[in-house]
Amino acid sequence: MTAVLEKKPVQVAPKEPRRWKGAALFAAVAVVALVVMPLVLEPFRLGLLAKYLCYAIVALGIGLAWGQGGMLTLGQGVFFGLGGYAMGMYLKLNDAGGDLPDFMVWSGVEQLPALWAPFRNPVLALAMVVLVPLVVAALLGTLVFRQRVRGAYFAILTQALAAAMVILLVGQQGLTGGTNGLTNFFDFFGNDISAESTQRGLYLTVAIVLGVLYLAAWQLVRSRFGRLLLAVRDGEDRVRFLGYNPATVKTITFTISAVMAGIAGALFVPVVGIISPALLGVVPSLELVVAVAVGGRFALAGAVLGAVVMGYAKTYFSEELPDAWLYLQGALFILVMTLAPKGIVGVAGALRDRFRKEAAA
Amino acid sequence: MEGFLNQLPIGLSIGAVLLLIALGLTFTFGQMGVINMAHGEFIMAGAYTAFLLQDWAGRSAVLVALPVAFVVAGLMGLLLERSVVRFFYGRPLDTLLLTWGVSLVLQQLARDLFGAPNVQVLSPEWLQGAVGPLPYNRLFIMVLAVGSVVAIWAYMNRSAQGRRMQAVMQNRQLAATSGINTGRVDQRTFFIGSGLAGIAGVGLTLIGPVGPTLGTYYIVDAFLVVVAGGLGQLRGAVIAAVALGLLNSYAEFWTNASLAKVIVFAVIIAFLQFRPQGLFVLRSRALT
Amino acid sequence: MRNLTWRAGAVAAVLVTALAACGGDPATTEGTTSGGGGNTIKVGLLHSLSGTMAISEVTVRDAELLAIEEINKAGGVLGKQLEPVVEDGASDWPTFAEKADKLISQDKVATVFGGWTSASRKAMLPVFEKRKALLWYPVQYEGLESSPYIFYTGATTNQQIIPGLDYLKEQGKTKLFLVGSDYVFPRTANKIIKAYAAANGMEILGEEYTPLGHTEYGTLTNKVVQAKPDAVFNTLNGDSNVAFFKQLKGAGVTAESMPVLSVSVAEEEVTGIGVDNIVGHPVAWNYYQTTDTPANTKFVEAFKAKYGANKVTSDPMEAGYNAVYLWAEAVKKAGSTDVEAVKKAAGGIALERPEGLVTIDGETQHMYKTARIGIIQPDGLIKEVWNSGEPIKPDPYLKTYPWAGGLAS
Amino acid sequence: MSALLEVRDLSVVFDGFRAIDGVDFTVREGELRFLIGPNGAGKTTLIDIITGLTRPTTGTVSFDGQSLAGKREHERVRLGIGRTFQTSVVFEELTVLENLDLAASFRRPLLSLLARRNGVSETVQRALETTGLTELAARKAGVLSHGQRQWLEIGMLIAQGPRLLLLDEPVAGMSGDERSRTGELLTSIAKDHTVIVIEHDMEFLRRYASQVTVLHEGKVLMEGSVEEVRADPRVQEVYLGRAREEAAHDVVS
Repeated sequence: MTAVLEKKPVQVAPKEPRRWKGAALFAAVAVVALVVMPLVLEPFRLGLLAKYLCYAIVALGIGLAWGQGGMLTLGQGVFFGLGGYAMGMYLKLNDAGGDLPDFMVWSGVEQLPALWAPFRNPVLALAMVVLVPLVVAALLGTLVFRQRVRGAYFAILTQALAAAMVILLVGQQGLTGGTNGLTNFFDFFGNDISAESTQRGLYLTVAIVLGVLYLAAWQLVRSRFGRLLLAVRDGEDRVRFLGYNPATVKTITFTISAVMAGIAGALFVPVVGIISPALLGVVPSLELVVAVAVGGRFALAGAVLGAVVMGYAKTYFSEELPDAWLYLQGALFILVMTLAPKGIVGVAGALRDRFRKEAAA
Repeated sequence: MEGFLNQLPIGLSIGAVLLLIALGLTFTFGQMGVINMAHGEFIMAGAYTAFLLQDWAGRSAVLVALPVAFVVAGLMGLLLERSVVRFFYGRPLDTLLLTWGVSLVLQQLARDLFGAPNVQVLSPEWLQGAVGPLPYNRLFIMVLAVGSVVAIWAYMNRSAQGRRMQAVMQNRQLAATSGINTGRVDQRTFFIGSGLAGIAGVGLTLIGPVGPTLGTYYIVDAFLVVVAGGLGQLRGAVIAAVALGLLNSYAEFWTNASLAKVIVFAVIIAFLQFRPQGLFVLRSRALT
Repeated sequence: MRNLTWRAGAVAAVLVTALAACGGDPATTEGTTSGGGGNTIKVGLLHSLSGTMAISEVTVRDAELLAIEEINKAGGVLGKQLEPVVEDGASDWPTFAEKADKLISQDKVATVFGGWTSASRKAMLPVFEKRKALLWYPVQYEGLESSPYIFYTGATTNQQIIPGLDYLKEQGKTKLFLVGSDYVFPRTANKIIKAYAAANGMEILGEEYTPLGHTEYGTLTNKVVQAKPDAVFNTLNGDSNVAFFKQLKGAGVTAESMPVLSVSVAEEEVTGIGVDNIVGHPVAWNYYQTTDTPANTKFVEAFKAKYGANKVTSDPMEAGYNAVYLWAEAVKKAGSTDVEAVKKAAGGIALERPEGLVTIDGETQHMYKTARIGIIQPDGLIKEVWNSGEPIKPDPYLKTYPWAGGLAS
Repeated sequence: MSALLEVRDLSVVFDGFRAIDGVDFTVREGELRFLIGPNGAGKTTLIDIITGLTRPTTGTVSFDGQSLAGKREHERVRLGIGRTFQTSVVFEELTVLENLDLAASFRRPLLSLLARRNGVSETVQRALETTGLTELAARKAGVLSHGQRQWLEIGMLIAQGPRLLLLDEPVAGMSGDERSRTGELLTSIAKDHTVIVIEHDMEFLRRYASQVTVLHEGKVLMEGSVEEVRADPRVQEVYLGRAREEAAHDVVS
């Protein structure tokens, strides 16, 4: 017996009045991000915002994998790094012309390593930004999820992966620039990378990419696949008895989130001007998860919001009260986890429901 | 050849360090599903206890500090359990993030209390020297690890409290319905698990730095031991720690320290392909 | 329901505080005193105040603040007081770049004193070059760099590594084992050491690197002991030194049997390592707390008066302290804080500093510095046992050393 | 009719304990088979083995002439073996409709799942009607009562369109009224499906069962009609006495 695909116009679910509101909100945020912010913020602050939005792209992926799929990935920095290094390698080679990149010279490397060769080609390099995280995540996901490594085990494994990745990158100085990472870029596809116009263009690119990825993720969540993902999160073993292989569902989702992180990393490099192992270790990876939790892990908007809010808070406090930042970050985190596990979005939703109830009474 | 042979006791002693830092975790993780990222900071608390006790105990502070650190770290653990963690049972991933917040606060607290630089903890004179390639202070850590394991084993299998702990670990609901106060057992487990971190901290003052970031150096390794050994499994933790210690020792001997770490990680991933739940698994019919 | 309100309130309160605080900042810093105008001159101090590097960098900031205070007390620069703007690099290289940009473009500081690790300097370098702003970098480093917008007040390799090797050679230590943290400085330093050894008939028995923050030195100790070198050349960084020396001592290695020459262990690290574990081992720097100059007596006194009698002074702190004075001197000479004018004026400036005479080499923007080898004493201080006799001309690319031909290509 | 499910010489050992000990068991196409036995007899374990949750130590299970060895849970579902669980597991965050839709969609290619659900498929509609959950379709499954959850599970099972249905104590914990509704549901399903049901309740058995297999201590004690089983002294000894107490206990709790 095959499923009957014929669609009947039975309206079982009530109409969703919030749908157009959501669209309106999205449009409003888009206008603010694309029009208002570039006008209001000075270049330096706009650059910072671009950086937060890069993090927001990673957070979006974490929201998908963790919030929707229950996979707490503590190693998103790895994929962020893979994307970032792919971009960084291209920029380095581009700046060097036909020569070796500067760090290779002082690391005593005499010939361009084979690993670097494909990154001479900008198209290939951009493809790598997506492909490398995709392949690594798909491979890791297949290995790990097939064997039903999950929950805390998965979290710890991804954390160890981040730690191992840092060690590997740092240890291969001639190949990766070591602890220093890749920095000191000049040209970005024909533009002076530090020029204001380039940076503004980059900001707009980041904002648009985030918007597009957000819509894509939203579509995914709303789709049957999204429902299936929730089902896997809440009862992986039960899903098997519905005839699905949860490992496939998880691998696909994990891979999507990894690709998002990779894209974010690639955008981050020209925006901030550096990619280094310090950006993809255990702590930055965890900080992003924290941001997602603070924003609200069960809603995609929460993940994005959390990344921007936490990014801003970090900049602000490190400028004004550097000593208090760790306390505040820790305390905020304990508070959110204990009192508002659904984050800012959850609190906002609860308050809204409450006002409505009061208004109705 | 001599170098090669020397690596054997060195590997065992690395295993002892791993065991010591992971022992407490395997219980809080195994029994309560709490991934305590602040475990590293409890280790740090143990190390600072030894530092503070030097003032009146002098160079033998390490010995005096063992019981004190056990209690200090244990009480910190108990406080953590009572104040927040107990609301999170059954949500391991949430406890991970929660306790990470706690660990940040504790690190900063240590920085404010003791200053950012490392502090000096001198090892006792009677720990100077070595048998072959194995320094006394490493031997001391091995003794500490073995002692902790034996004590825990005896507690779990020879005392009524320990048996209750095992009962809760195997089937919480059943234990609760058969009249065990699981809350009390949880508190005790957390106290002991954290206390063991304190003891580890004292031991580590002999071979490593004592500063606010001490905990962060050990926490990832500790979790890897727990994962490889299986949750709440004393046998598993011992075997995993020793195996990883030896692996690390020989991998570093033949390659270098950076590569050794990567190799250890790769081996663990490969190992989990065969044993996704670690070496030893508690059976249960529950469906998730 | 009440419960919900309470929870929501608590979380909202924290968030709102955070957000409200953030909302206020972007515009406020704008339009106030820029580097040159007004009654004060803003200078930026950019070091890690949090994270793993805070241990070292906070003390450098303290020394720089002390210099600023002293200069202000003496009437300031060009009749204006210096106003420090302190930022936290948070031990994170991109943060250094971000904060450097903030100091330059937002706070409009006249110059920045900052950095410690090579990685932080490399991350800041493009910012300073593109914004044409000045950075004073106060730590010994691996050389092979000469940015027109950076002044290097710490030693380059020919003022620390090479003198260290000269000393070992003099002592008859010809078989060396190299141990370092896995990053740029140790790798470059070891390349130089190997070239030096090849040219001077010394033998390198082994070269090992460990990840930053590594604390397990059992295996490495075994490798060192098995190789039986005359001496170890140690470029480990930070906490790793603590673990390394403790475990080396445990294995029975003493300063007599196998001296370990360190280039990243200064007075402040000695306590953390434990005097016991490192006493008698040599270190190579350009300055010690015990260096006998009138300027140093004054510096140590002032530092202890300001920060506490139990505080020690060290080479990077002194280099940071110098940096402020050297910049101030250049500004006075130029009669302006304008970056290009200051750069032009800086060449040839010579001051008697705590470490002795320091002269700015206009060409490389490095300093002439006297190399000093010291031995760690039981009281935790370092006693000088050897020095280069006169300030060594900085040679970041080792052009004047024929054996180093292939290194800087 | 041919055998749809054939279990041959099956054993499974947990840490030295033989939970299933040499079981032979055949179910023909279209049959409604009840599986009874005291606690620990191996009923659920048997179902777990058939559905792939537990791996047998020895013996074979074949479905429609095909060996199931090495097949994973979801692969068995794809062959047409569906099951419910003793304690029902439905997806509380999803609506009743979404639960059913998910169950009905597993044969679609994965890529087509990326589209949104558009309307309600006939399969799902039928499952809603069969289980009487139409009214609740838009509700989250989390708000359902115990009985409603069990029905939803059965509905999901129907929506899967399996050839063999394995129900693990579908009426446990239900009220009398709910039981009879479930019974009717079962009989209607059994009309065009092959069904195996684990159940203790003799009252329930007498009303709906055709063929009964009694398990005891991992072995098949006997097989036959309800009357034959009830008449057998061995069954009375090992099972019925205890089952009455348990059934009574079930109703109370």
